[in-house]
This record gives sequence, C-alpha cells and structure tokens, in this order.
Amino acid sequence: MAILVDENTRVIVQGITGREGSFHTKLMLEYGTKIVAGVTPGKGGANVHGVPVYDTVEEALKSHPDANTSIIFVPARFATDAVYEAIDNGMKVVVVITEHIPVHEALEFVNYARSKNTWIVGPNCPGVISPGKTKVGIMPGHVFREGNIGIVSRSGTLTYEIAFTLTREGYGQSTAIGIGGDPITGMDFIDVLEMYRNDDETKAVVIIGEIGGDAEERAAKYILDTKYPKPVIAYIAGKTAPPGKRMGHAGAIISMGSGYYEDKVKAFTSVGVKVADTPFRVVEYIKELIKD
Amino acid sequence: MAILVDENTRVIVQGITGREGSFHTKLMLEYGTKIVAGVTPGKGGANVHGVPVYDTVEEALKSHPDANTSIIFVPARFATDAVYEAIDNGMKVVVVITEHIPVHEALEFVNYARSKNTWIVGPNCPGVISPGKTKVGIMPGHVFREGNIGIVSRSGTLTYEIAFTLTREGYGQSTAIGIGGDPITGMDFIDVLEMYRNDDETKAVVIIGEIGGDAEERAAKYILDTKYPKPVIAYIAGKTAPPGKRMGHAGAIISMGSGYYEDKVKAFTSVGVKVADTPFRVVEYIKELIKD
Amino acid sequence: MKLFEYQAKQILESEGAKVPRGIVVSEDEDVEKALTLAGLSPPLVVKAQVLVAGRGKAGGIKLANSIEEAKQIARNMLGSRIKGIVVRKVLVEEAIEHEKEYYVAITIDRAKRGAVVLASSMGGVDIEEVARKYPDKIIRRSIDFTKGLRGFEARAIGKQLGFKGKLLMNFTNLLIAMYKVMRKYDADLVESNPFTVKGDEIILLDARIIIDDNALVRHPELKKVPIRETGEFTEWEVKAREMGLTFVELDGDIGVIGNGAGLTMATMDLVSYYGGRPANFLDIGGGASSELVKKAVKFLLDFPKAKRIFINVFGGITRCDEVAKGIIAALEEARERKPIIVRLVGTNEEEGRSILEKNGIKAFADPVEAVKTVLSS
Amino acid sequence: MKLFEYQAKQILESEGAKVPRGIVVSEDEDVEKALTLAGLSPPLVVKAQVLVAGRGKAGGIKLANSIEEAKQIARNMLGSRIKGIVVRKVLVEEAIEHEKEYYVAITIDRAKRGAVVLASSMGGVDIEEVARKYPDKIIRRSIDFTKGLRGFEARAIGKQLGFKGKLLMNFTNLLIAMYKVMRKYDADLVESNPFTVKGDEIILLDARIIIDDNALVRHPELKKVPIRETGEFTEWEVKAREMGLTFVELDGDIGVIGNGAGLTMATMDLVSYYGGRPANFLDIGGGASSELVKKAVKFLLDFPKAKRIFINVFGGITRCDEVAKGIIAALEEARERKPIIVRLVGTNEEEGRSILEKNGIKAFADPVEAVKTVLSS
Repeated sequence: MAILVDENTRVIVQGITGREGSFHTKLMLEYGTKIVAGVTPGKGGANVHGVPVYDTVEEALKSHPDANTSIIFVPARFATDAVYEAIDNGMKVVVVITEHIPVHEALEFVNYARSKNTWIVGPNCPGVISPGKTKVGIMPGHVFREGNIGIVSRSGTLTYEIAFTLTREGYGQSTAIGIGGDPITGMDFIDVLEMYRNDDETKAVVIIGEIGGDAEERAAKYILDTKYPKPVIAYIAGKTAPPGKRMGHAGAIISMGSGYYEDKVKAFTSVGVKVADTPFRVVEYIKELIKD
Repeated sequence: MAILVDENTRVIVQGITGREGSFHTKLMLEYGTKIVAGVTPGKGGANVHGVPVYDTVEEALKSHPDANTSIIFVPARFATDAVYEAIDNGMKVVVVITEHIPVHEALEFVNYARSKNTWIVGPNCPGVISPGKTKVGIMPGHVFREGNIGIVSRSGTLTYEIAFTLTREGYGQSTAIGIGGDPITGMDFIDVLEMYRNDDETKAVVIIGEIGGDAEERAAKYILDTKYPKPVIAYIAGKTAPPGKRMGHAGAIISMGSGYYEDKVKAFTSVGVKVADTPFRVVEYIKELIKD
Repeated sequence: MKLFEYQAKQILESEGAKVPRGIVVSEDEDVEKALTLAGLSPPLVVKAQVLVAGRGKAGGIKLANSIEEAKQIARNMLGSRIKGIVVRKVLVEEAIEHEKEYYVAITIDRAKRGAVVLASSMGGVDIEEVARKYPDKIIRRSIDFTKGLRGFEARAIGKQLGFKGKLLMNFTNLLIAMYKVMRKYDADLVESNPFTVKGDEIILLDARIIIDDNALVRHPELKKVPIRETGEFTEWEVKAREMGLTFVELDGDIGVIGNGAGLTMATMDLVSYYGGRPANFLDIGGGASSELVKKAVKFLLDFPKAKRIFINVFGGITRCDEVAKGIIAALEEARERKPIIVRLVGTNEEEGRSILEKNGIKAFADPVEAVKTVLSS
Repeated sequence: MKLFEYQAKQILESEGAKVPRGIVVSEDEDVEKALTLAGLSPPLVVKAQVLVAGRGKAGGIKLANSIEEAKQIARNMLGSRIKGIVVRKVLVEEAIEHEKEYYVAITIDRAKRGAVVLASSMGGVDIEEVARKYPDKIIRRSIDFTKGLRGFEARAIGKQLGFKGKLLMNFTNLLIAMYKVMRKYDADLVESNPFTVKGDEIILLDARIIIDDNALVRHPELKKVPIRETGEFTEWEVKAREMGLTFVELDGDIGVIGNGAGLTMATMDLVSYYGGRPANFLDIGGGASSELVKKAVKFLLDFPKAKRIFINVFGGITRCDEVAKGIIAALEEARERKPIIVRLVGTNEEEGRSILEKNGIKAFADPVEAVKTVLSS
C-alpha cells in the first residue's frame, strides 16, 4: 500500500524551470516517478526533460486531469502563492521543498489546506518516497528499498543515513516522509503515525526527531493514547545542542522552556518507544523487534 | 419537527442586560422560550427577568451545559466578538439581531461559522420562531400559529404582516425565519429551503424577498435543480424602488446591474414559483395550493 | 461612503498602483501657483472632484493643452456646479495617450460569501451596460475570503485580459494592491474604470472606492466626505439623514411611512399597485418612539412632493399607541396640514386607534382599504 | 530578529498599549540637551538598549532620582559594554512605582498550528523557571489563526489574572494590540515581562518583539539591527553569518561539518557519544558546491576552538566529488593545518574518495570508525 504517494501518484512540478526544479525533475523521472506536467508562470509551452510546462496549474490540469500531487520548488517569495494554487486546484498532496517561507504564511496555508483536505508535506522538507513506487522529493533514491518500515523524520540527510543502514541490512521501507524542519509543518508525527497505523504494508515505524518544539512529546502521547499497534523506534538529534540556538533548521531550537532532548527521550521511553543512542543503532533495535 | 429551533432549544442571550436584550428576554420568556442564561461581560452575577447573567458564554455553559442556541443583542462594535464567542463555545445556532455590523466582519464570521458547522441567522434580522415551540427573536409571537407553512424572509415586519394573514386564515407556520437585511447573511434562501425540504411538518414554503443582490435568483435555480418537492410562493418587496438607492436594509439596493425586481420575478415564475402581487395575496395562493 | 477620485488614487498608489502624475487643487488654494509649481507636462486633464455619475458628460472632465489652459479650466471649474454639486476640488493630471481602456473591480460576492473580481477589456464605458449587452466580455472570479486574493488568481484574470510577461506581473500586483485596499479600508467596492496600458505599465485613469458605512468608525484616518458633497443624496434626503431618518425620495405624490424596510417598500408597491405613485420611502424601523414618529410625520408634512400621507404600521415591537401619539404631536406642531391616512394593527392597537380617533383620524386595520382611501382622498 | 526594547515599546504604543513616558538617546546625541528637553519627572530608569539576557544584573538598568543623575548614568552607559555588547542607545523612562509584576506573551503554537497566549501573575523573573517550578502559574490559551485573537478570549485570560471592570477592558485591548502587532510584523514573539497595573491602566515596563527572519523582506519599515548588536551571536558566529555559513559555536575542541541540520547535529552527538566534545555545528546544507565546502573548511581551520576537524557527508544531492574538491582547495589556501577526518558516502563517492586520497586524506565510509579515529588522532 504505502502512504501518501504510490504508483497512482501523478505529479505536477511547480517551479520546474528553476535550477532545483529542473534538476530534481530529472532525478524523479529517473526514479520512475510519473511527472505529468510542470508549471512556471510565464514559461508555458516550454519543456523540461520531456515534461510539458504550463503557466498555471489550472492549465496543466486541463491537459493532465489525472494529476493529484504537486511538488513545489518555487523560491520562498512566491512559494506561498504556489501552495494555494495547488490546494485550490484540488491536489491531494502538496510537497513543499522550499525553505525560508515566513512562518505566518505557513500557518495560514497549512490551516487552509487542512480545511480543504489537502496534505501539505513540509515546508523545508526533502519530500516523500514510497520505494519502488514513486519518489516525490529530493532524496537520493538508491538508499531506499521497498519494504515494511515506515519512516517519518524532521531531518533530510539523517533520514537517508538511517534509511541506508536499514536498506543494507535488508529492512526496506514502505514509505519515508520528511515532514520538514520548520516550526510549522503541514504534517506532524501524529498525522503520519495515523497513516502508518492504517497501512498494512508497514510493520514498524522509525521516528527521526530533533530538538525544538514538542512534536516528539505529542507523538509519544498519541502512541500511548491509541495503544499504537505497531512497534516504534526513535532517534533524536541534538543531544549536544545548547539552548537558545537555532541548529540549522528554523524549528530546531530549545526555547521558552521546551524542546529539550531529555524531555523527548523521556516522553518516548515512558510509553515504551526505544530511543537509539546513535543513528546507526536504529537498525539494531529494528532487528530485535522484527525478530520478535 | 420545525427547523433550526424547537422545543429542545435552550437559549443564551448575549447582551441580556442592554435595553433591547432585556426587553426581548422578557417577551421570549413570555412566549415560552427556554432561556437558560444571559451573558454580559462585567455583569456576571446579575439577574434579568429571573435569568442568571454571566461574564462569558463559557461560564454560562458551566452551569447550563444544555444551552445550544444563542441570540445576540450586543451593539455593533462588540457584536462580532460575541458571535465568535458563541461559535467557539459550540452553539449550534446563533441568531444575530444586531444591525450595522461591518460587512467584512460578517464575511469573516459567517465563513468561520460554516467551517465550525454553526448556523448564523442574521445579522440584522428578526430571528427565528417555531410557533408553539419556541421563539428566538424579536418578532411579535401572537401573529404566528403552529402549522405547516415554512416562511423564510429578508424582511422583519413584512414577515409579521404576511404570517398574520396566514394565521388569520388558518394557515399556521412550522417555522418562520428572518435571514436578515444585510448583503451578507449567515443563511440564504437556499440553506433554509434545504431544511424545509427535509422537514416533514412543512407542506409549503413562503419566500419573502426584496430588491438587491441575487438571493432570489439563486433560490429559483436551486428549486429548479433540486426539483423542489414542496410548493413555494414568493413575494418580493421593492417593485417601485429606484436603482442605486439603499432602501433601509443595507442589502436592499439595485447596483452593479443586479438586484432588479423584474429579474427576481422572472426567475421565480420561470421555475413555477408564483409571485404574489401584494403581501396580502400570498394567502390566496397558499389556499389554492393547499386545496390541490 | 464614496471616496473622491483623488483619494482613491492616493490610497491605491500607496499600495503600489500606478496613476498619472497629478495634483489636487482646492477652491481656497492659489490655483495659479499650485499648477506652476507642480511641474506637470501637458497635455493635461482637469477633473472635477464630485461624486456624481456621468461627470464627464456634465462638463466635469476637460482637456488642456498647456498649463495656462489648465489653470483657466481649473479656475472656472472650482466653485461651479456639476449636476447640482459644488466643485470644491479639481484633480489636474498628465493626460495619458492610450488606445485600449480596461475595467477592473473588486466587490463583495453575496452569493459565495467572499469577494469577486470583475474585469473587462471593454472599459471606459458604463460597465452595467456592457454586462447586460455583452455578458461574455466580463470576466468574473470569486475570491475565498479566508484565503484572500492570491497571485495565481490575479494572473489567471490577467491572462484572460490578454496580458503577458512583465505586464501580466504588473496587473497581478495591481489586483493584489486593490484587494489589500479593499480589506484594509473595509471597502464595498474598489474599482478602476478605465485603466490602460503603457508599455509594461498599468495606469489607472480613474479610480473609485466605496467604504462600508458601517465600518467608518474603524477608519478615523479617512476624511469624511460632507454628506452634501457625496452626490448620492437629494436635498431632502440630506435633510432626512441629518435628522436621523431613513428616507429615500421618489417621484410620486403619496408620502409613505412604514415600520421596517420590507414593509415600507411593500407599502410603496401597494400604493403603486392600486394606481398611485409614492413620493418617498420613510422607514421608522422597529420599536419607534413617539418622538421618532413625530419627527417622521413632520418631515413628510414639510416635504412638498408628498401631497397626502399614508402611514402603515404593523405593530410588533413597535407600539401602536406610541405611533399614534407621535402622529398627533406632529400634527399639533405642523405648519401645514395634509390628508393623513393611517393603518395601524398589532401591539396596543386599541389604545393607538382610540388616540387617533379622539383627534379625528380614522385608523384602518385593512391596508388595502387604507390604500384605496389614500388614493381617493 | 530581536527588536530593541524601545522599538518594541514604540510599536506596541502605536497600537494603543501604554508604556512609561520616556526618551531614547543615542551615543551620538547631546545627552544633556535631550534629557533636559524631554521634561520627564524623576525618579527615572536608565536602560541600556542591548539585546542580551540578564541585562539588569549586568548593570544595564539603573535608577536615577533626578534628571542630573539620569544624565550622569546615561553618559556612562553609552559606549560602555554590557556582556560584551557596546551600548549604542539608552532608554530613559519615568519609573513606575508598582507592587505586582505580570507576564504576558503571544507566540507561535506549533502543536495547534496557531498562536498561543502565555500569561502569569508571576512576572518580572525568568519565566521559563516559573514555567518549570510552578506550571500552574502560567495561563496558556491557544488562538485559532484563521479566526484571530478575539476579545472574549482576551477577557477570559484577563479574568484568570484577576482583572475586573475597566482594568479587564484595558488588558483585553492590550492583548488585542499585541496580537495585531504579531500579525502585522510577522513576529515569532510579542512579550511583556513585566507589565504592571496602575489604577485602571496596564503599563508595559518591558517589551520584547522577535520578528521571523524569513519575513524580514516583507518589512522594509523595520530598521535592521546590525548583527553584532543583536546579542544573539558570538564573534565567530557573526563572522560565519557574514560569510553565509550556518554555524553555531560550542564549547569543545572537535570541529564538526555535516550536510543537513539533522545529520550535523547527529554528528555532534556522535562525537560526544564516543567521549569527545564538539567545538561547533556547521551545516553545509544540501547540494553544497565545492566553493561552499572550501569556505566552511577554511573557516574551521581558522576557528581556534577546533583543534581537529570531522567532516561527515552523506551524499544525496550533495556530490562527494564536490565536497572532496572543496576540502582540498581549503587546505591549499589554509594558513594553518589541522587534522581532518572525512567520512564520505553516497553520490559520486568513488570520485570523491580518490580526490581525497590523492591528497593524502583518508576517507571513511563508516561514521563510527571515522569518529573513533577523530578522537584518537
């Protein structure tokens, strides 16, 4: 099954003519992603790696009514507009790669998207991959393999690192989702855990958290409240990060008394979720669990 | 059955200590309306015609958890705040009597209410009465009688006038709703027609429209599209009103090429809805229809 | 409240819209000096700042080929009357040579409970006429109020108007600016008719903003237009508003008073239905005091168009005795006597009727009978 | 970006909040004259406008019983350093005699995707401490972002703080003003700690606003605080930012470079897990060019705390050959040589490894092995 994106996913790339958009369109196509159209205002009629470009999503949909997912590479200044365009044109999943979107704008479009039953992944995220089916994101496809582990993460490269150790040891992934490193994201751990819960293919879930905010604490509470039926392993980055400093991600900051590493670890372990000491030990816990 | 309000309606009066609020609380109580609490910020602890007053709706609900409907008499400057308070505290129906609420504010709270599944009646309206059951409004109760005619109207006194002719001739009403005279109202004719459609008690519907906007035209289209199963009679006020002039109600103005009396009459008659020449002939049409 | 063209242009310009270079000159200013100092390049347009429709045809817009000519025109225009309204200010602008004239407006969308953008490449004329004759020439797009007007929506409209590239971007910015103005100032309408295109620029030749009267309290920054200068009201309507009465002047001779807007309109219609012609709409609203009734009746006694007066009250919250007292009080103080026919039913009907009859006024219960009496009196 | 106290107060005052009467004096102004002309009534408080925590304890807030004394203090304070930051401006305010100190803030609510109001009657102290020791003393209320903060919500919070009548109304107005400021300026935080009560008035003794850095482009009206004056960054962090590097200084001696924030943090943690102490966080992000890698490596070669350097790259979009080229280029230009251990896997791994090894640098594939090597080198 996989979650969010699969073999039925038909992608529109917004900002396809930009450097990033064009580059990753190529990589996604190589992975096998079904990209049906690209959109860049003013560039309608062009063609990027064989993908036809339109001025608007509306026009793209006229020729490609099967499109159901959008990935956005548009620069921060125009990204919010692109997100609304995707939502209003009925995209079911909108993956926002763009970094540096103002948090007030994100708050507005994330709430709007929820009211329209659109899932926003990101902003400031690597996207989603359902290995062997489709990749709607910028992650290196080769580190992932089809399988039964669901991954949900606040971090990009760390996800690849952990996915790769899993893949090497034979533990493929049903889906891997980077929810994004900003304080406000369209999906949080709970949203994704809920999806994995209902996905038969997913046998265990890996949560990759980091300092800042309380998404991990809320996930722990959710796991307790729902008596979560699948094993969950966590890793949390930033044990050595000092309070009050943004660690690269806008959301990775210990402030207002919340976001501490220790609180997150405590929250998870208290509900029976094992927290790996290092990213490379995640696979060891998975081995133990899957053995059971 | 009746619609919107009935014997299970439990009312909170917001702005109960004001002149209007207090006066109509008395009249509603006399009619038999179950008013469980009043709210006026800063007047908590007071008592109006035996109704206990609280500072907030939240506090009122603590002592009267059965309240499900609010009626608002708060002056325009504070009315919007009162509406949000009612919505956020889970009121299912909010009747906004207040006139002169800025249209942008109304747009905001009407959209918000719909997202929260709250029905706003008004603003600038006489309210709702389900004769014999309850009255949540400022209409004179004695002109209405329990029966099978549903009334929906953009006008107050004109509704009383027409209801009275119906009542005198033995045609009681299931419910009568004044949707309000402002350009933006929480409910339009279509919303109410839809409710009457599903209400077994209602055998026929009287629509009282007026010039301005296109609510009547849309209602006509709805009647056609749904093959509306109940007879509908209309009266439209303002045949002699000149274009470009506001006729008392903020919404009663012919402008931007829309809102003409003739267009409305045409729209209704073209879908088989009879339009009465004068308010006093509505009852004649009803007689004919009910005879059939 | 309608804003003057120059106000609308200033507001839109402050949000980034382009308008012709120009200067506003008041009656009490030194026109010569102001225009000399402004450094505008002829040809110029001199536009009377009056809020009446059809200002151009009435001589309120004139072309000047030199600064001197503009001064001459401005001097003549200031203090003159356009459709009865005194010109207090003129706007002198550089004339923009142009071929095409476009229309664009954002207003309230009653049906969708949001905003709606209207645009057309057939601007510069009466847009209501265009809308009726060539409905296809008007682009309409509803805007979700929660989300606001977004760039992609503006672009879609601009494309339909045939704009491309930089021009499309500038049109997008204009629409977003107009929407911002609408929200910021609680406007019912933000309009430009016409605007034109010069190279990549969009230039607003005219602009109109109407503020929601109910929201004026939230906008102390807006200078109130004196009611006499709004061009919206006749002399008697101005008087009525100053007295706090809800009154609209019509062309007939039967004065009409009702309680509630709907009932008052219906009363007008009833008069017309039975062959009469209403002289006005006067709504005393719900729960009127005798004081208000007195004021309203006195007003119609003074209002010369009203030869006879028909008062139609259905007492709900309004008490019939209060109405009756008000009528009698008005008659006692009146300079002039006119036939008054009263239809009075509802709350305290008996008391009301007895007060009237004690003073020799018959109170009808049946409105149709009452109307017929009015028309035969 | 943090705003200075005086900026925060000016902004909040412009939306209707009450702040003590006061005046801002800059280094380059005539302090004597400014204070004489201001006409403030002693006692006064002189407050250094520096963005460091614990300004009061560090001598940045002083009381003056006369104008003369205030002048003296201001003169001394201006140009001095508070926690290493030069004082460029002081705020001189009338001291407000008061008993109670309250706390109030509006910030982003990550969990509910909206705003959240925090308030406490235990203000004036480190609120994080209060939050941990007396969680019951902090009132929290989430605010729906679509709806905005409404009066009834503000009143509910005010009531919980014990306010009534006019005072409650003023608190409500304050909160609504704070929320307006938050929305208008894209603020992450709008805070007053403390505010106090004087009669029916709410007076902000201190105020703090933090603007979302990503939104600064939308606010040209805000004067940018020079990065050296923000008090947020160490000297080396300032240098890094000026070079466009994402760098955080830590207390250890192992320089850390990673690609991606999560991986870089994990690398720090890994160093610590195996007994070492990271000297920094330096994230070269995704798809780094050799130019950026070179800049980052050179920076750590100059950064004195970093005695050894550990570079951990998992190439996805980032190409290992680009990374290797950058490292070599940095070493070629470097003034100083430090032990560099590189872990390199992923896209173009082979090319990268061969470039490094040609230059005598071993490239590890296993990060744990690499870390252990760093720590033993």
